[in-house]
Amino acid sequence: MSQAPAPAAAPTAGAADWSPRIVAFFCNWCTYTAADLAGVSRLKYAPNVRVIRLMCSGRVDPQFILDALARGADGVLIGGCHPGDCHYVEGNYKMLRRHQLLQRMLADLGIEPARVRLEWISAAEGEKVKRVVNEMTAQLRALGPLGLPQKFAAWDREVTALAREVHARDAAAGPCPDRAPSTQPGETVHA
Amino acid sequence: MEPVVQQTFNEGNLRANAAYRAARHRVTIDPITRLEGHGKIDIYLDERGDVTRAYLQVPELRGFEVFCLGRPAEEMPQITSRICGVCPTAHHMAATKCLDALYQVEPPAAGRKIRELVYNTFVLEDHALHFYVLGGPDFIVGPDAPPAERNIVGVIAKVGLEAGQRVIATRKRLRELIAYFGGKVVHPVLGLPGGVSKALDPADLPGFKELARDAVAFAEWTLQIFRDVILKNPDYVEMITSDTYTHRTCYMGQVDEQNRLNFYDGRLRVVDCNGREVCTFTASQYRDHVAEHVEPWSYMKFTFLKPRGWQGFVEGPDTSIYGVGPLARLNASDGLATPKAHAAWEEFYRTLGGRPVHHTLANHWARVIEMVYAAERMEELVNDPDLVRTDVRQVPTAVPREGMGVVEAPRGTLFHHYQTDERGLITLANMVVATGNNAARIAMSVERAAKGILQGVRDASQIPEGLLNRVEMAFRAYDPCLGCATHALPGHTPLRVRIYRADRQLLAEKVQG
Amino acid sequence: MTRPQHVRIGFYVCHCGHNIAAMVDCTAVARYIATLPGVVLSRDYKYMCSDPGQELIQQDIREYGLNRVVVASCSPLLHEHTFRGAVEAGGLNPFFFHMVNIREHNSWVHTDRVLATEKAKDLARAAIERVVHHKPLEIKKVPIHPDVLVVGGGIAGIHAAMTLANAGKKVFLVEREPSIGGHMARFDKTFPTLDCAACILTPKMSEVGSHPNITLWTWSEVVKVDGYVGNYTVQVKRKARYVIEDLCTGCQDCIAHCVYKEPKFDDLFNERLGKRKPVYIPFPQATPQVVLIDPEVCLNFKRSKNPDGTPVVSDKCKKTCVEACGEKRAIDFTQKDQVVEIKVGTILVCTGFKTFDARRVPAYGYGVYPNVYTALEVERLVNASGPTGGHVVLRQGTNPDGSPKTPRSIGIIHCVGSRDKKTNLWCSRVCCMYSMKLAHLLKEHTGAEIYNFYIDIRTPGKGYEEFYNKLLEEGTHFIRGRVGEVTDWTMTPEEEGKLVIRVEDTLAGVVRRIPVDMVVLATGLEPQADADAVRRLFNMSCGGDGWFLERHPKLAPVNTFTDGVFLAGCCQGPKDIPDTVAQAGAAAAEALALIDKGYVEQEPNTAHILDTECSGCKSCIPLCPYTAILFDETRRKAYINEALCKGCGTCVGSCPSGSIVQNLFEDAEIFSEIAGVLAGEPVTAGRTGNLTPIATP
Amino acid sequence: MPKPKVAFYWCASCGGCEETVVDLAEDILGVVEKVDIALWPVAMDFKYKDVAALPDRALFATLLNGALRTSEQEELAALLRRKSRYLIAYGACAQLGGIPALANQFSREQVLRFNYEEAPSVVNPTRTRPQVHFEEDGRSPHLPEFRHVVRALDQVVDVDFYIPGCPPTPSLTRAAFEALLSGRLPPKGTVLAPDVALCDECPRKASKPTNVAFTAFKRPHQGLWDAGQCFLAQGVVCMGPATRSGCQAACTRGNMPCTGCFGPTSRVRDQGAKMLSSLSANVAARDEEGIQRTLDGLPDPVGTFYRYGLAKCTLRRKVNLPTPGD
Repeated sequence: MSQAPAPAAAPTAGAADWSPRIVAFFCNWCTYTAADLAGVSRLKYAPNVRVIRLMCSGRVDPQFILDALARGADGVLIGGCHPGDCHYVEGNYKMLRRHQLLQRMLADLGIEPARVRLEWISAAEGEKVKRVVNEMTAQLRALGPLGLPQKFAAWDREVTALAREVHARDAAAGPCPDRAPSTQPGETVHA
Repeated sequence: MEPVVQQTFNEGNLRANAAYRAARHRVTIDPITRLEGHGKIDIYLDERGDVTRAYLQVPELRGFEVFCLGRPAEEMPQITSRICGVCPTAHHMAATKCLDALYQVEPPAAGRKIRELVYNTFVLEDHALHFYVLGGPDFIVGPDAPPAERNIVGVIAKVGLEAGQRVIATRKRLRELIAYFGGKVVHPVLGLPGGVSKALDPADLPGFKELARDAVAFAEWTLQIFRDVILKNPDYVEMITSDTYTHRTCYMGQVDEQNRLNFYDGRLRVVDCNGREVCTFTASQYRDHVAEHVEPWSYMKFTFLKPRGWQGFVEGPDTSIYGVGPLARLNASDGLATPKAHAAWEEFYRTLGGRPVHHTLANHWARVIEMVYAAERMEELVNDPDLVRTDVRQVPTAVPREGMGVVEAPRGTLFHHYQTDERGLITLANMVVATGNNAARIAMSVERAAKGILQGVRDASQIPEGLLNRVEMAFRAYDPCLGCATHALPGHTPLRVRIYRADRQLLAEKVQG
Repeated sequence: MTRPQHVRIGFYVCHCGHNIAAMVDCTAVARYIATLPGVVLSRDYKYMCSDPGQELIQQDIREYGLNRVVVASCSPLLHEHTFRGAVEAGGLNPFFFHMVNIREHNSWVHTDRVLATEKAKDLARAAIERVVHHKPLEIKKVPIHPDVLVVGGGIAGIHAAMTLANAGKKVFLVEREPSIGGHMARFDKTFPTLDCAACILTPKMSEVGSHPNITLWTWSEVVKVDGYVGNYTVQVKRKARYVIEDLCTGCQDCIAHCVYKEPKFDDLFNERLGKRKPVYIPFPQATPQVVLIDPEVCLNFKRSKNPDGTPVVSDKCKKTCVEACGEKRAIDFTQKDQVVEIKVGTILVCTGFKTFDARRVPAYGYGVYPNVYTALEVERLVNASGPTGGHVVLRQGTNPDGSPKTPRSIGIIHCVGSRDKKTNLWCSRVCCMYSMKLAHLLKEHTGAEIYNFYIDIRTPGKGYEEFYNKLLEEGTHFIRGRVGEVTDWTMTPEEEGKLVIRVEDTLAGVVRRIPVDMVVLATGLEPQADADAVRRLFNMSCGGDGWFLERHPKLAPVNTFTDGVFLAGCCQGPKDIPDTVAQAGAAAAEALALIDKGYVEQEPNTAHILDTECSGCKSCIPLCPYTAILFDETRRKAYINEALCKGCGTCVGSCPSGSIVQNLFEDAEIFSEIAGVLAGEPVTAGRTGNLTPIATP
Repeated sequence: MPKPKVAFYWCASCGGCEETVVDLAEDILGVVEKVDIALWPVAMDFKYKDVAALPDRALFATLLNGALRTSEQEELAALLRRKSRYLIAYGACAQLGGIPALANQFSREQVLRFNYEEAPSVVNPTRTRPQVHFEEDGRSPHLPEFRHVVRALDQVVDVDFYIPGCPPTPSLTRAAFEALLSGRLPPKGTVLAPDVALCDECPRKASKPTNVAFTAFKRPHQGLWDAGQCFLAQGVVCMGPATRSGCQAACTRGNMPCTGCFGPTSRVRDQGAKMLSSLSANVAARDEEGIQRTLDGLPDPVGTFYRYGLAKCTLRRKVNLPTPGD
């Protein structure tokens, strides 16, 4: 599973065929419904977004955002109800605060603010879904790939090289007993 | 025992023997052990088999100064204590004093005295650690004793189990005092600009008073052990005073108004190899007096007296190389502020022929004398009425810009220096640490020791175990903390000693795992 | 990726006729998903929501021993229920199902078939990853409180309240004006039948007032709504009338004996065309028949207010009214606003509309020329119980005998504040009809020449077109064109003393100047000024135009996004009386359906706290808007009252030690969904932050 | 009967973990009685080559502390992994990268340049830098190469168990030894500490109200803190709620807030993200300016939320730093 990335997928390959990937977290009541409305109204927008439905933007755990980036998303879009309109009264305010602190931290970790976007989109604003997705897609295309999986692999080349050496040496030093130590509870380790 | 395991052990021995035979022509010797941190020494011989050059190399870099950038200054006492887990309290205090200067705030009496109490307690237990666990075994057990015995267990065997338990028990209680104020003994958290985080509950004072009494007794008892085991053994005395372990360099130490040693506060005093005062300065002036030199073959920087300039690894009245640590501190001071310790100080110079003493191994003795001083200072402090006052901290109001802080770490003078923006976020951090201050002298000691011990070496089998341990002793006498020395570099690498023949063939190698 | 042995997933991708298949290669998606671990069968089918489609799922569950089902089709908001049902019918727990939206979120919004197909694969893969972690869940049933709150006492509220009350439900009808009746009570006649509004409304009003099942609270406002469908707690502010309702008989002696001999304060019910006294009853048929006192003008109150804005009794007045009331002792100057709390299960919002403020179109001179009127003013003018007793007389100008002048010529301008980029885009739907109604009534009252200025005449309704024809026959003039301006700047002698309407007659293709005595502005309908506050109060949404948003324009026209809250009447959009009444009936029926079912099924997506894992840090407690999270002081741990939890998951996303779990949205489920949508990238080491070990023992 | 062999080893660490082992005090003798210490550089002389020569898995357990940044460290880790039945990441550095992993926010070049050229105390007109290879009349001492990235142990080799803390407490260490020696072992990958957050054992727990909403975050030096009250209730950031317990709340007992050295619970993937989420969600302000003003009290989010865990945070490192081979 530690296979190196295909050179084409390297972050530097800003080739024309590259197109940003956006993971979106939409709240069930406003933004997800707005996206449905955009569909019903047959509005056309960029196919770069993958929507994950949550009940409320307040459920969006910063872990999800980081995880999406780490797994290859070039940007993350969070959609919630307008301030004051939250189906759950206040969830969107919680997300607003998280987003502002997260932005501060991501800046210190070298991630451009445009990559994590929070938008208030009410159930009636199918148009806005279209606008925001298209805008963000264009912005990310301008920024280029984030490509964290490739970066991780590149960082780890310095150790994977050593790994091969070690494996070779281990092999030379003769067979080595199977790895995973069995850890059934109650097992006594020595008589 | 399961036959499988039995069998694997047997295989192990077989392999070990095979490996040993294979390595005959290229003897591999024990790792250099028992010093905090890592380094390596390359020793080069000439045709006659004598030492031409020895390199002490420290191959690490952790980058504290850089990754402290942007951190809130008040976190520095906790972050920089991670430079060294053996002397965390030293870095913690240096950083805390640095914050006082940064925020231009004076701790209230109680705050200052709690800091000093914690600090002296720390110096005492740290010296004890070195004397009984790290450096001491060489003397107490004997440099030629089998390696398996040259350790705390061996020490206990020699001085007796009760004694051993006393050492352990006392250190434990001392460390409990640190934990009481600092939350933790390794990486304490008490230090804040303008004082300490926690006050002393008067109810707990009696316990500490008792501890201080016992500490003094413990220190004197340790001094007695030193006298009995070492001073009564002519071989040791001869070894200590032998030319092999002697360098005529300058010495630096922190002193009070009467030029008496003080670990926590005061001004720095430098004397030359004839004991003449070269200069005195405060923390804020450190840049005018000390500077760091870079050698291409080590990641550790070599500190020297700036006004004299870097002149290479040379001794004598004009050398810019200076030593720090117990011996240097005694040399740099005109006496000690507490009676028992001062008596021991006088005994020390009486025995070794007056100030300054240049014998590296005398560090061990000096260390024990400092234990007595630290213990006595503890006792003074626990009996100080200020100690139980509740106002332990003054909240800073000034806008921070720059500050320097210095303490005498167990291994020697330790400088911290920060600059911040108006929010108190670090824009510059610089640390000059004890072992860095000692680096040049250590390098010389190692080379000198090598030259003194390795003569006419033809093949590695002529390098007996004990002799090489003595090379280590030159090293270990400083109790060098390469963890500190290399705070700038990431982590440890093994300390190796390699000995090369004139034809640059590797003759012997010591590896510290 | 390996799956636990026991997981057997069935995957179905729906063509939805061409809706999906045209933009997504469904067979390709099915073929791809079939290759994923844990998937035992993968089909594409024309209409999954059809009976055969659902049958298919049930058969497969039995035949292939499926224990997970994923359907990729339309929005879960539309058909999740359907498929959960099918899964359950197949013998599985309905929550071993997950739905993928590849229509609204994909085929309908994209134009590149290849990319749309890729997206469909990503979304489907995510669902496959996710459904593995699904757990069987129980649907919770929560009993419904049978009482109903109806907000707004216009015709919509009145009709809904009556329907419910007649069905035996207890109804609280809250109206903020002193009387129910709303706009309809101010109309004279109703189109197209021309039967008098009062005659049809008044009986209903008094029925409401006397109905045993209806608690009527006028001069009252809803100030707070808590709880959830079936269990709402509502606070109603009952504003001080300074008259004790139960004691007032409506004899109105107090009004007669008020120290003010003559009415001298603007009568709002009559659009300020008439005057009233400080103690008054809004209009003769007002329900309840209870007077009230206006502290702003009553002499017994100081002009200065208490800090909290409540009026201060001055006792300066002789209080002839109190004398007149005598033994009844109904008048109470010390009365204060009071807040009453009630519990109801469902809420009907019938808060109505406001009419467009004609001043916003300065060119028409309303507020500048006294003889420019709004339609509502005219309704009062022509009304027998109106300020002029039904005589249509002008504000300005007198006959030679000094009596107020009656108009000889009248211009009615349509679409004022409707169908206009500068004001409101929508058609207010009633203006054409009421304009013609007024045209008819005015002609009847005055015999004047009537000119209608219209853009289009819209008569969609039973008998409406016929009414239009009738007016044409009556000789009312219809001029097609948006009026440019109304001015008193005259150019010819016959224009003297008249208002001139300048308009481009788009049929004749000429600009015309038409001098008239009276101008009537057919003002459109607008959302109430406080619609936004009301919407928040009841947790509803507004469309961009400000009207309350129904859950679905066709399939759920009276539902809102909040279960148990329904809409009726013009608060949802402009409509005429028949439509309003019909909608009110519909809303009442929806509420009845809920109540008679007796319980609501709640999505089991509530959160619970892992008891042993909770550290009791209390970080989650202030985050819950429903105070569903409580702290057990003895065990020093937090716990969630699942009856109160509405499943937003905010506490879950915030628990610093990850010790709160939300059903249907567990961390593991969402993380796997994230992994799923992104698994298209080449798999690389360390993407989870962990590197493959280089050495193993 | 031979005792099980145990090895202690350190990589990029400060030695504090070793101190803890020494701090087992009299128990250290107990440990020495129960096991053979095959390798313990800080306290005992032993032949490194013995370890190399041991058969695979002959070492019963190795406690390895410190983060990894050099090839030597990685090789040694690999060797000890191979030789050990159980490899235990001992302490915050080995488990999470620890304080040294804060360097993952900066480039290798920044470190070298400051250290040998820009530091105010350095006098280095020739801009000399330590060389990996250096020649002096035929003598060529060489230095090892450094990695660009600081890593936790399990980012380099397979790890069986973790003992958390900076440093771990003696009691946790003792408990771990007892578990090991008795063979009563939890599943592989377990962190050998309670799986509940710190508040559970914090003496200030009861003092926290249930309605804490932050109007401002105060830094530890900016006020005097009630030694009895929850730090969060006093507006001071405390990582306790997002941090494993097991230290008996040492820092709060020292009247300073927790900084998170025990790492997250088993249910959390990213300690920093979770604490960030909890803190910010509880900010009182609702308007952007108000929120920003409150957040100004957290000037260093990375250092606050990933003080010990940057190597193991989801992003691992400042993502736009030069990579090896760039």
